[in-house]
Amino acid sequence: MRNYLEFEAPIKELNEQIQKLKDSAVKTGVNVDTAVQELEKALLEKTEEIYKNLDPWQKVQLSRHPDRPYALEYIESMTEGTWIELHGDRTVKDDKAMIGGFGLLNGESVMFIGQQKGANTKLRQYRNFGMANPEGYRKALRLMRLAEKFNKPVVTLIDTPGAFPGLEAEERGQGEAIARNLFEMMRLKVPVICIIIGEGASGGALGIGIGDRVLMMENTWYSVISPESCSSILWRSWDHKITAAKALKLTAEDMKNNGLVDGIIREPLGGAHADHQSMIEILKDVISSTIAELRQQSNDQLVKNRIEKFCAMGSFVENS
Amino acid sequence: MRNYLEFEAPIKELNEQIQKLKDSAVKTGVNVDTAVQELEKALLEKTEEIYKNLDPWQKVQLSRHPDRPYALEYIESMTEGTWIELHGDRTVKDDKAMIGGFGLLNGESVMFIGQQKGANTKLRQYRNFGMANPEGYRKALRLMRLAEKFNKPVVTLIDTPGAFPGLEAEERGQGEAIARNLFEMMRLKVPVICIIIGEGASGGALGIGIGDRVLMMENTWYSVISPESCSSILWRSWDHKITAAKALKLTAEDMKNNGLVDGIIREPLGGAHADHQSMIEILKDVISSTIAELRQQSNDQLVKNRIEKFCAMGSFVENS
Amino acid sequence: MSWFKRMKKGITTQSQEKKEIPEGLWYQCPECKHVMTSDQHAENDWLCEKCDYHEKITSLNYFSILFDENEFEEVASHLISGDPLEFTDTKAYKDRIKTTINKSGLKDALRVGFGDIEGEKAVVACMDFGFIGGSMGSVVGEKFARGVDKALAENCPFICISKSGGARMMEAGFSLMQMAKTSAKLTQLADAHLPYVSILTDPTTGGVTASFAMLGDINIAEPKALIGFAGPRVVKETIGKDLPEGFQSSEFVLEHGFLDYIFNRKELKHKLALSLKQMKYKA
Amino acid sequence: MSWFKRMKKGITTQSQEKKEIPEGLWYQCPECKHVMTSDQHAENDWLCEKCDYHEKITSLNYFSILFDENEFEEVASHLISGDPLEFTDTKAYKDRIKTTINKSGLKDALRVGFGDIEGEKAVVACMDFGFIGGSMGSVVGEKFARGVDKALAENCPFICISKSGGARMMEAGFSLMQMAKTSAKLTQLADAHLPYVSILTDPTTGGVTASFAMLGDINIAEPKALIGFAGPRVVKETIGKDLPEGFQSSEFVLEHGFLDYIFNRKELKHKLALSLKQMKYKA
Ligand SMILES: [Zn+2]
Ligand SMILES: [Zn+2]
Repeated sequence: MRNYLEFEAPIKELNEQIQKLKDSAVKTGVNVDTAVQELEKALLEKTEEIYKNLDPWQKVQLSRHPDRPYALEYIESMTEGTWIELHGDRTVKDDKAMIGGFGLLNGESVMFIGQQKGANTKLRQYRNFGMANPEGYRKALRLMRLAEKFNKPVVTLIDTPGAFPGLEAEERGQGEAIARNLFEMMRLKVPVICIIIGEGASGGALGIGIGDRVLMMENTWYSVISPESCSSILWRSWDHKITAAKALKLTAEDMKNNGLVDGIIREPLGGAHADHQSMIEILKDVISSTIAELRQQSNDQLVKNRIEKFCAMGSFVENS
Repeated sequence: MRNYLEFEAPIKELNEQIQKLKDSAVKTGVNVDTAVQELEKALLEKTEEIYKNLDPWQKVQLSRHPDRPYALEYIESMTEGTWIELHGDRTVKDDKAMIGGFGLLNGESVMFIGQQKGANTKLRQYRNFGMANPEGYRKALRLMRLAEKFNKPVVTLIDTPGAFPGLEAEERGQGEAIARNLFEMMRLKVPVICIIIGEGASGGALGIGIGDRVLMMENTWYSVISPESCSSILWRSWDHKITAAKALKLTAEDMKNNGLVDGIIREPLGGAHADHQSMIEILKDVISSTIAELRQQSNDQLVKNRIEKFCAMGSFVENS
Repeated sequence: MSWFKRMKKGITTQSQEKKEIPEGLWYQCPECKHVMTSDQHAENDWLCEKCDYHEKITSLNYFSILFDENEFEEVASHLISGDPLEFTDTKAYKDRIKTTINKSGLKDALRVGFGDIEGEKAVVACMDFGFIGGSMGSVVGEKFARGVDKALAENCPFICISKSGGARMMEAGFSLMQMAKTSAKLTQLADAHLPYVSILTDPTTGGVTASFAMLGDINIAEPKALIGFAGPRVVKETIGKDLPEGFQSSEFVLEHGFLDYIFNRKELKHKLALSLKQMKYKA
Repeated sequence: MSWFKRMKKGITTQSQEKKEIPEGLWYQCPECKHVMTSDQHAENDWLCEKCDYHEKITSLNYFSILFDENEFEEVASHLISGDPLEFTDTKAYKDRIKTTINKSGLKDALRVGFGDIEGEKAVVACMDFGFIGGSMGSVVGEKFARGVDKALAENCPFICISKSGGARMMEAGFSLMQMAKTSAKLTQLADAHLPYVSILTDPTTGGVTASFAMLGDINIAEPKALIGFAGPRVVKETIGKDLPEGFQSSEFVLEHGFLDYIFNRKELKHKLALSLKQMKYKA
């Protein structure tokens, strides 16, 4: 069963009409090909119309679409059965919200790390809704260092509503864990590619988000706070999330225009959730070509450029 | 109140006689100087006699003498008020059984790390009897790396009945924590001096025991197991601890003869516990001169030699 | 030092609890209710003379405590916030900045000074909670960066005194990336073997905790400061029950391994100077 | 492979539970009591065909599973224990060694092989529990060291399969220092960017856990193996109450962050080969 967001209602309707026609054709034997073709054309046009004009809040909703592919699906599909998940932070725990391990991408070994959301109620609990604890960030760092030892590129897939704000997370130093990652990823001597595949919420996202290339998929968001929380804090009410989504300039396009991410990865028409296979192939191509591009530089040069890139971020006035 | 071990009974007796004489002199006004002098001479001779002929089990007992100086006392005295204790493993806890921090030794900054036993019942509990948990070893490693960053020598003072064998210690990876320290201390690019100041029990001691110079104070022991545990395992009874102490070749002399430690630090007559001030001065001199000696080599050379030294340890037969 | 004393008074009188007391003359401790004159309070490094309560103070107060003779050169003092996102919530960010600058006399939430601490050069960056809750926007990040550059140029230690509610939401993505930027600058400092001491004061939360505040070669804190990533209200909502006594206090954070030591403000200067001396790199 | 099959039978029949069964022909699973022929058991990589129980096996068994065509060159096979301390407990160590060598057919508690795993060169060190409880003395340390040297010379990965009760008490200080020695060798391997995989099997405790067994670039384990530093009896005495279900099992250790994955022995060779491929350094 496909899930539809509110603004996808016209798409849902057309899809259902097409299905009904096909079902009736099976029952009655009547040829419905022409009708179906017309409806499919309408569907395409409608989809294009809707997806060309998405507002920021709609993109936020798409980033959380229940049918959207999660990190594990991308990794497993792209590496065609060669991914081996590695576990544990070597200190206290294995965090299920953060996954990682080597896999072969077109025969080349790559360290994949990502936040993982669950595909159903039970798995969502198991994955803590993609909200990592400190041990998740520490596992990620351990695996990045492992990749560095063997000179393998690191690819992180970011998809989190935030670092987990729990009691034990605070006890075990959520702040320190994220901070440490920022510091250490900055000087990781291998190519690092970070991709927002869904939600990129604040420090929880940035904690695996320091890379030579930081890319956002078309229908994702990345900011310092979610529109809902922003609304609740600045407007003191949950009702201004749409306004907040707009004000935060959190879409891929905005973030790219502000020089805060390096590129945008296009999604198939109708969004990643509507066509997993195409999305996976697009992602795979982007990662492969980006690694090849980054490998043109020495690892030392990568680190130097990475540091300089992040040091240049900011907008202020030199008031003389 | 001074504490006396069983074999120190003659010393106790003489000390008490001297005290009694002095007390009576105060009361009666009678001059007792000559008698006191004679008794003090006897005390000296008796002490020499006892301390020249200590057997391994007696040395084990001395290493645990309740009046023996502990790590903190050495560090604070040697650094004359310039020691700042640093806390925490940056992951989960601050371990009170393991202390560490920079202090100035004759004006030069040194990272001191050590297991700390408590001086009374309450403190013994607080210090967990000098038995560190994994976070203790991780704190030690963090501090060693801090010292490395600023090119400061590391001095560890070892005094532990073992790494703590508790449930949480196992959960948080006691084995991993010690193993990591062995590995990382091996390639720490600063001079590292490790000194057994009391008990050197097994992996718990070795976990801060990888150094360019590993030294044992005269009345300490260092081995893979305590004589008591060895007795209980190999003889299946606690009664053979004296035999076990002998069999284990755990004294400073034996360990030096077997090439497993680099040197012995002499103690004042009657043992470190009988004269803290002298012991502290001896230790300070040894550390100062050893640092000066190690500084003659480059840090890279130190690491190379350190690795080679430990790689050469072992005794086996090449059976052709 | 008199000018700074005046500054202090201005701040201590903002507390609501002493409205009945003649403005600027008296300080009442919010902890034990002890009353002393504002001058006494300032002389005592803004500690309650009875219970040692550490009053929140400003960057200039800290500089007066730390720098020898209170002499320092201010670094990048001319930077002020832009409005890159043309952000408006209940008020335009541009106006909010203008108003805050006028009201607080501050340019932004971080001030950077360069001077001597017990005769040794040091750069001290210090946050001001009075500027939009010590929130981190582009100016905070850039001043931090220039502070690190100054330390690199002068081959001296860098110290940052944190006091922050977290991100500057009105700078959204820019604010977030200041976490990355400040951490990036600290890698340059580390490569130069220069010590970085992070001083955490009440409160230090959010993005600051998840970046430079936790990255000190040593992290040290004032007593009873609130230190955490998520704020206590959020954590309480998450776990659905009351927080344990002392949760996220300096003492709690020390116990959990993230602080090197807690200092009394009166011993800060000397202890910091000693720590810096201990970490001075010698090839 | 027939010679090794005979070896296996020799081992499986040591279990006391199947005395009524004709010697060497049958294997009864200690977990589910299922009975199969020893040949079937060996063909099944010594797993129970019903419940997958992983029977303890020898170094030669592991080599037969891992090395292509079971071909390997043994490294430092000639080393045997000395008696540096002239140690005697209820029996002289010298005699204990002699008897154990004769009874077990093993030279010491570690065997090192060099061969191909799925076509790629590798050195595999593997412990034998049958030799004084897989205890670590000077020979174990030295063979481990020479195995690492072989890997360095061949520029290939190093794998160690641990199965140990801990220290060789009769070598006291020498035994302890093997923890340091093996760790020292692993720093050399790391400097050469050669992968080290630690495989933990039932049981892995004591000094081995506190040195090389926990130092893998990846640590992997068989299911339900006992893995810990202190033995469960000691921990139980320390805490004065019963241990939680599954304490110190592979699954427990994975949950607590110290294992990368748990493998079924039947998938070991392929998964290990893939992991090694993934970690092959390329300048
Ligand atoms: Zn007060
Ligand atoms: Zn079975």
